[in-house]
Amino acid sequence: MSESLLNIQNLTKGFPIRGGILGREVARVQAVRGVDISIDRGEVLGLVGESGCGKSTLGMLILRLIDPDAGKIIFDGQDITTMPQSKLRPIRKSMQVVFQDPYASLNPRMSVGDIIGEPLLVHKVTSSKERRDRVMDLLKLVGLNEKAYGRYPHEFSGGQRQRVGIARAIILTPKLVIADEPVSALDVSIRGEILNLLEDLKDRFSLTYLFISHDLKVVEHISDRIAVMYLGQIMEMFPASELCEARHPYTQALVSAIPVPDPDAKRERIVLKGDVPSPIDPPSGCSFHPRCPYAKDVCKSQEPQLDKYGDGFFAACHFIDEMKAHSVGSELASK
Amino acid sequence: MVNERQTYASMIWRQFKKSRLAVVSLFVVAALVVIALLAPFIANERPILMRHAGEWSMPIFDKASLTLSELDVIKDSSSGDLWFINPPIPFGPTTYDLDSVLSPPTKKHLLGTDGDGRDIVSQLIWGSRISLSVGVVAIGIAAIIGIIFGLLAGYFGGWADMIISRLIEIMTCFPTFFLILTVLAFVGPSIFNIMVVIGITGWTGIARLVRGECLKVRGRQFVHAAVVSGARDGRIMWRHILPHALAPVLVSVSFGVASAILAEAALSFLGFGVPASTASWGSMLSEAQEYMDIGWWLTLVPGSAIFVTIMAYNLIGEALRDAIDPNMKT
Amino acid sequence: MASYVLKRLLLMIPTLLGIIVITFAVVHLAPGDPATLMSQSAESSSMNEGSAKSIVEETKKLYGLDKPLPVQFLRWVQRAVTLDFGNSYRDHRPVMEKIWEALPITLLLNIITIFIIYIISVPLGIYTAVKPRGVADRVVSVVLLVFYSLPSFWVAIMLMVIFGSGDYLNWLPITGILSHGADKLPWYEIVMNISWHLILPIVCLTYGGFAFLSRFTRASMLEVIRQDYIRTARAKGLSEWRVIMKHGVRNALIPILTLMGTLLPALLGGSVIIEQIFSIPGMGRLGFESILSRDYPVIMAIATISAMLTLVSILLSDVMYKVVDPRITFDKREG
Amino acid sequence: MTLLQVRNLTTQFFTDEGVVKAVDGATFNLDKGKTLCIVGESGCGKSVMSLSLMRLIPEPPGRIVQGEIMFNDVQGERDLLKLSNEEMRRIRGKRIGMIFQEPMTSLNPVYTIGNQIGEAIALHEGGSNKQVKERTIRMLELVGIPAPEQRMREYPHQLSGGMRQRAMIAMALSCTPDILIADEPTTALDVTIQAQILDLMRELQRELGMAIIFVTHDLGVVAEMADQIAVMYAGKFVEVGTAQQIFNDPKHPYTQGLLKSIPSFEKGTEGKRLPTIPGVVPSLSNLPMGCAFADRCEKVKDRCRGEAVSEDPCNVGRLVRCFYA
Repeated sequence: MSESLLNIQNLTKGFPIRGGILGREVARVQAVRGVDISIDRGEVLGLVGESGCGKSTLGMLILRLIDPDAGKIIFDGQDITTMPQSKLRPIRKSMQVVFQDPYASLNPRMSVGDIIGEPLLVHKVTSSKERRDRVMDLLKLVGLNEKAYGRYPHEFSGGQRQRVGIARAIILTPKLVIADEPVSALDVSIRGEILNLLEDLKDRFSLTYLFISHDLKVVEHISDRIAVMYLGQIMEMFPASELCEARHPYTQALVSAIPVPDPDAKRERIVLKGDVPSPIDPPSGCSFHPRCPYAKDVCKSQEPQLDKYGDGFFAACHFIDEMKAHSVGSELASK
Repeated sequence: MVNERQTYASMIWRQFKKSRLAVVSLFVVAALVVIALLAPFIANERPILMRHAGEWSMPIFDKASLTLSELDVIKDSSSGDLWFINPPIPFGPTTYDLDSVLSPPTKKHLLGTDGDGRDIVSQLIWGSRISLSVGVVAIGIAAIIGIIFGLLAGYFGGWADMIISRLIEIMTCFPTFFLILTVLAFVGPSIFNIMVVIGITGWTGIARLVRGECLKVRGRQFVHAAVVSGARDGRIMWRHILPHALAPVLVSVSFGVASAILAEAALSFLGFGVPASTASWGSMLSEAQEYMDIGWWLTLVPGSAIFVTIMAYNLIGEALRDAIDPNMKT
Repeated sequence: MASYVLKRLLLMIPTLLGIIVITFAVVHLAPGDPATLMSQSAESSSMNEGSAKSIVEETKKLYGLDKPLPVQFLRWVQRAVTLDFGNSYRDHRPVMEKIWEALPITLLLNIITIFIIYIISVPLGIYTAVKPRGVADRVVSVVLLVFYSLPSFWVAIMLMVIFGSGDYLNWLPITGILSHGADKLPWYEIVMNISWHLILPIVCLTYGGFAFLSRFTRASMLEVIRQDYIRTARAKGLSEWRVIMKHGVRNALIPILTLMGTLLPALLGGSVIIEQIFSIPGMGRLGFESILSRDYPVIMAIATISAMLTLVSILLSDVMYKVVDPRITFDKREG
Repeated sequence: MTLLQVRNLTTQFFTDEGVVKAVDGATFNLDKGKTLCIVGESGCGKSVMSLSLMRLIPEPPGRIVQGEIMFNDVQGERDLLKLSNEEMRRIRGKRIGMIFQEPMTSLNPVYTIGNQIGEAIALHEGGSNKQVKERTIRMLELVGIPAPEQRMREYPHQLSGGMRQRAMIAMALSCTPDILIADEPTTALDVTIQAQILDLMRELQRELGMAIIFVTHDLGVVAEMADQIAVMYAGKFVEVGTAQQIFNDPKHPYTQGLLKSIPSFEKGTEGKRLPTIPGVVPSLSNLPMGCAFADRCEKVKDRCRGEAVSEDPCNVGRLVRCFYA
C-alpha cells in the first residue's frame, strides 16, 4: 500500500434538499457514504455502478470540484481534503479528468488548439511557441490531424472530440487521470478505439486511471481491479481478471443482467426485483437487502463491512462465505 | 457530423443574412451613423469651403463666420472675389428663415419648416446625433453594469447572488419611465444626465440574462474541465462563460438601443429632454403639438424618423435572436 | 402551498425594504436639501414668501430633516409602511387621498390593457409557433414589430388628430375619462361613457405589447413542441388540435404566466405619457404633474406604491406558476 | 402471417446543408407476434425509420419521399402512406403503439400517468369515465406497477425511471395494438432495470401476441429480443436475417466489425487491444456514390466506390448489401 497514489478514507458527501419557509435542510441525498479506496501507481481501478450510485460524485470529490462532508483524500502523499483552491492549483497538474459527454466537455467557442493548450497556459509551463508544438505533438499522439489545431469542436465527430478531451487531460502528463464514463456516449465501433487509445497512453506516460463506468464489460476490459458501488457504498472489490469469482449477490446480478450478444445463450438469469432505493433515505442495514434474493433478518439491521474474503477480494456482505461464484459467471467465461 | 469550417460568429452571420429586412436595417443604421457624424457638413447655414478676398476658409467650423444669407447679400453687392460651396441643406438647425414660417414641404425646405421658420430636414439631421448617442451610450452603460453584475451573481452565487438578485428585483419593481422622470427632475435634464439615468435604470435585463447564461454554463462539463486544468475564476469567467453570454447580450443591446432612443424621445416630448437650443426628434414632436391641426408634416416627419430608427434596431435584434436560437443549430 | 406563499411573503420583506431605501435615497439625491429645493420650486411656481416658508417648515417636519440621518430613515420607513405620506404641497390635501382617486383609474386602464394583450398575443404566438417560418409567421412578426416600434406618444397625437380633433373625424373623445356632467347619468350610461373615453388610450397602451408577448409565447411554444411528450401525444393518435391545445399550450403557458408580474411596471411607466396626453386623471398624470411641480410627498408615494403593487403582482404570478406546474422543484440542490 | 410489408421506404430531410437521406430504400417484412430488431449506430437513421412507420416525421424539414408501408390487420391490407391524416390517426395508438428512449421526457410533466394512459383509451375505445379508469388500472397492473390506483394519480416526476417506462408501455399497449414500435426503450435505463423491462416486453408479447419493432444500438439486447434483425448503416439496411444468421454467420463486413468490437467477458482478453472499425460514419447529407461503408471497410475494392450496391449482389439468399460478402 506504500505505492498507493490515491488513498481515500471514509469519504462522505450528501447534497442537502432545502425546503420549508426558511430553506432549512429537510433531507439529504446521501450520494457517497464512507468510501475507502486506494489506487496504486500505474494501476487502473474500475468503478462500476448504476446511475445514482454516487460514482460520478466520487470522481468530482477526488477532483475537488465539490467539497466532501467527511473523510480524507490523500493524493500523492498530500492530504488535499480541505486544501484551498489556490494551493490546490499546482497539484491539479498531476490530476486530470476525461468526461463522458464529448459534446459538453469542450468549450464550443474555443478552437481545439486552445482547448488542448489551456492547461499549459494556465500553469505557465511553456512559451507560446513551445505550447503550439506540444499541442501539435499531442494531436498526432491521440490520432488527430494537425489541421485540427485551428478548428472548432462542432467540426468533429463524437469520437474525435473525445480524443481532444483526452489530449487536454494528458498534456501536463498527470499522474492520475479520472475517466468519468469516457466511452458511454460513443458508438460501439468507436468505443474500442478510445479504449485502445487510453491504454496506449497509459503505457506511454505511466498513467494511473480511475475508470468510472456503468458498463461492467468496458470496466472489466480496461481495469486491473474493479470496485462495485451501490447507493454510495463500495459493495465489492476484486481483481478484474477474476470477475467470475466475484461472489457478492449484487455483482452477480449485475453480471447476469448484461445482455449477451448470442441468441443461443440460454442462461439462468437473476432479475433483481424493484428499483434502486432512493439515496435520500437508503435502507437500513445492508443497503442492498430489499433487492437481494438471499437477504436474511440480519441484513436489515446490521450494516456489513467491506472485508477481505480472498486474495484481493473484498466484499460487504454478511453471508459472503456462503455465496459461491454464480454459474452465470463461469458460463460466460467458457464462452 | 463533420461540417465545413465555421466559427460561431460566421454561423450567426449566415443565419442573420437570411432576414433581408435585417440586412436593410443594418444599412439604415449605418447610414444614420454616417449622417449623424457628418451633420455639420450636410446641414449648415455656413458654407463648407469659401474663398473671400483671396483667403480660403471653412466657415462650418467657425461659429463666428458669415452665414449663407449674409453671404448672399455680399454676393448681390458683387464685391468680386467670393466663392463658396454650400452644404446640401443650406440651413442649420437654428437658422430662422422668417420668410417661410410654418412652410409645408417645398423645394426650398424639403420637409417644410416649423413655427419659428427652422428647416425640418436640418433639425432631423442634427437631431439624429442626440438620438443615436443617447441610445448607444445609455445602453453601453447598462450593458457594462449588467454584464459585471450578472457575471458576479451567476458565477459566485451565494451572497453575491443574493444581493444582486434582490437589487435586480427592487429595480424592476419601479416603473422605469417614472423613475427616469423622477431622477431627472432632481438632477436636471441634460443629454449627459439622460444617458446616465437611462443607463443605470436599464441594466437589470442584461444582468438577469448574463446571470442565467452563467448558471447554465457554469454547470457544464467544459467548465469543470477548466477548473481541473487549474484555471482561475477570472479566466473561467472571461474565456469560458462570457463568450456564451455575449450573443444573447447583443440581442438585448439591440432592443435596448431602440428603447433608449424611444425613452429619450418621450422625455424630450414631455419637455424633460435636452435644452431647446439643440433639436432632438422628441422635442420636435413636442413643439409640433401646437400646430397639430395645420402643420401635419411637423408631427409626421420626426415621428417617422423615430419609428424608422427604432424599427431598424428592433429588426436587427429580432434577426439576431433568430440567428442564435438554439433550435437552429449550435 | 400555504407555506410557499408564506415563504414568498417573507422574501418580499428585504425587497420592500430595498424599495424604501431607494426612495429615501432619491429624496436625498437632490442637490442641496429637499426643503430648500422645495422652496425654490415653490418660488418658481410663483408662491408668496409666506407660503414658501411654510412649505420649508412642513418639509422639515415631514421628513424630520433636522434630525440625524438614521432617525430620518427610520421615520421614512415608518411612514412608508403605514402609507402615511403627508400632504401634497400643491393643494395641501393628504397624499393618500389623491392617490386613492387616481389609482383605480390607472389600475382599470392597465388591467384592461394586460387582458387585451394576453387575449390577442397568446393565440397569435401559439398560431405562429405551430407553423413556424411560414408566410403567416413572417407577416405577423413584421407587423407586430412595426407596432412595437411605433412610439406610443406619436401614435397618440396622430390618433387624436384623426379621430377626435374634428379636423378629420369626430368619433371619439380625446380627453379625460368621463364627459362633462356625465356623472349624473345612470350607471350603465356612465360605463358606456367611460368605455368610450378609454378606447384611444387603451389602443395606445396595448398595441406595443403584442409583439413582446406573442414572440415570447411563440418561443415558449416552439420549445414545447420540440419536446418528446408532444411526439408521444401524436403517437397516441391524438388530433393535432388536441396535441397542441392539451399537451402543448399548458406547458407553454407556465412561463407566460410569470411574465404578468413584470408587465405591470412597464405599463405603469408607459401610462405616464398616455395619461398625460389624454388628460386621464390617473397615477401617471398625477405623478407627472407632481414631478413638474416638485411635489415630493406625492412623488415618493407614487414610487413606493407602484413598486409595492408590482411586488404583489409578481407574487401572484409566482403562486400561479406553482398551481399550474405540478413538478416539485427541490429548492436548492447543489451539484 | 405478414403484418407489415415495408417496401423501399425513403425519408429525407431538406436542410440548408442539403438533402439528408436519413432512410434510403428500406424494405422488410414483419410477421405477427414476432420481433424485428433494427440495429445500428447513432445517426444511422434507425429512429427516423421508426418514426416514418408512424408517419411522425416532422414536416418540414422531413418528408417520406417514396415507398409503401402495407399494413395487414383484421381490416384488410392498406398502405399507411396513402391514408388520410385522419385515418392514420386512428391507426396510431390503436393498431400501432410506440414507446421511446427517454421515459422522463416522453411523458407530459403536467398530467398524471392515469390521465395520459386514459386519454389513449378514451380516444380509441371510448367508454364511460369509469370504464376508462378501470382499463387504465388493468393496464398498469399488467405492466407490473404496484398499487396502480395510487400510481395513476401521480405525475411522471414522482416515478422512477423503470416505472415511467412501464407506464409508457402501458400507454402504448392500452388499446392492444398489433404492433409495438420500441425506439431504444432501455437505453436510458440501468442494466438491472433494463433486464426487467426486456423480460416484461417478452412476457407481454406472449400474452398479447403483438409484433415488436425494436430499435436499438445494443447487440446484446438484440440477441435477447430478436427473431429477425436488420442492420442499418448510413440510412440503408446493409444486412437482414434471422438472429441466428446475423450472429452466427454475419456476411456484411460492417456487421462483422460491429460484432467483434463488443468487449466480452472472455478470460484473457483484458488489456488486449479491442478490434475496432476505423474511421467515421459519413455524413448523411453527403453520401458517397457507392457503398457508404467503403472508407471503413477492410475488404474494400474499387468497385465498392464506383457502383451502387444492390440488395444481394452475392446471392446469399437474404439482404446483404456487399459485393464481396
